[in-house]
Amino acid sequence: MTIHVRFFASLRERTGIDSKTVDADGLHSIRDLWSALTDEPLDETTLVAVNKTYAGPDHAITDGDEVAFFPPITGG
Amino acid sequence: MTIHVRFFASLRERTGIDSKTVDADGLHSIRDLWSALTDEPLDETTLVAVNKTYAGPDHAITDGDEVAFFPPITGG
Amino acid sequence: MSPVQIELRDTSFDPFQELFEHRKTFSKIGNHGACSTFVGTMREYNGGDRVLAMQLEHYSGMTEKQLEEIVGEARKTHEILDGLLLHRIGNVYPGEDIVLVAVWSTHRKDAFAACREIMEALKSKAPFWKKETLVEGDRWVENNTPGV
Amino acid sequence: MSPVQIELRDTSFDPFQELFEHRKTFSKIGNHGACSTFVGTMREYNGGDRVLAMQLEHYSGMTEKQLEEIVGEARKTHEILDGLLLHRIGNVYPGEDIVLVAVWSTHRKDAFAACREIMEALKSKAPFWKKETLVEGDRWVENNTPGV
Repeated sequence: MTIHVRFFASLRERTGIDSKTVDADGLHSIRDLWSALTDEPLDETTLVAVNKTYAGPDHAITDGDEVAFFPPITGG
Repeated sequence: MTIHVRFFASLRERTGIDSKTVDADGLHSIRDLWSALTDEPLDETTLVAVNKTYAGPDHAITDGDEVAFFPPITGG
Repeated sequence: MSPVQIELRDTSFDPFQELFEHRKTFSKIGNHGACSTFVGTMREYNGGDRVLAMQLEHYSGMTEKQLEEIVGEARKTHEILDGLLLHRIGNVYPGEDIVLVAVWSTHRKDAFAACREIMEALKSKAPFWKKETLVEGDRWVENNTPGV
Repeated sequence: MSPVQIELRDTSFDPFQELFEHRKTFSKIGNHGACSTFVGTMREYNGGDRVLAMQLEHYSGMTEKQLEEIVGEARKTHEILDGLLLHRIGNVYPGEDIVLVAVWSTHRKDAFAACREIMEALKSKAPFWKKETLVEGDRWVENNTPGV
């Protein structure tokens, strides 16, 4: 199973990752994916989008998903 | 005592009075002034201004006042 | 002195051109983070009837005074850095703009609230009266549509 | 189809000129009785610090999708006859406009409420991130000021 992962803004700078394709065999949820990428806990202020739609940390990931992690938004 | 009376919009058309200078000796309140001008009762939707400031029907009138009567406003 | 420019206009105006020009007069723009505006435009139909034209009557002197007071009231609870308030008087035709309220503040909360409050107060306190010309004759508009 | 034109812009724009031009495209104006707009502009100071410039990052594809959904959500409860929603991306400088939201409705209640709701939803749901350039370096903006 392949997942395309993206990080934005301060999270991109902190993780040093802009985008990355992850072999996610054995991973089930967003939370699993996060843990496979970093040792940091998944902060509850961190926002998650799966295929450009907001999702929670227990959302199941499926092959080909684009999963994005980002900090609280500050537009407008 | 002289009062300058003005009527606006539908009230002006109904009374046929645009403006009028009234000898108001013996009149005390807006209500008295209204009764001296017309047989109609002073409708509670009718707005009153004394010297361009809103006033109630029991407001006392004094020499030289400009008193205006008008219907509910419909600007904007 | 009030930071809001208030004017009654007896000819048609374009609110967005007015705002574009008005903003050029700002001597300082560093704090103007938010601008909320409202434009009211004459519709072709009212209560199902075609309206050909409208006469906007006002009470010269009192209308201006009330508008100043309405803005002063809004300034008691909201920061207003700058503003523009235009209102038509005289003959107005469908598609023409009747009123423009614009408020600039540091943050959007003040701008939104002040613009809205000024508009609602104007609708209930500033002496203007609309008389519509219909196909079959004239009629006074008796009530405003509710704003809230 | 949504009656609201949504665009991300990587160069500066004048909101009032945009509104002036946008309104010219209306094929029918008879019902457009009310227009509520909001303009957000970059300030020179934030939290007491002088800000020299700002980078506006977004999530291409998702940002546009969220803006469409926000407008769709507002249309569920408010009549929107027409609208314009512009948001800057890239490098922005003090005094430049960041966001424009404009809603046209028959009556002011819908226009005011829809404009406000779209603006608040944009602030919490549309993926944009601001990074400020201060005199002593860069910092990510961590929170928006409250709107209500």
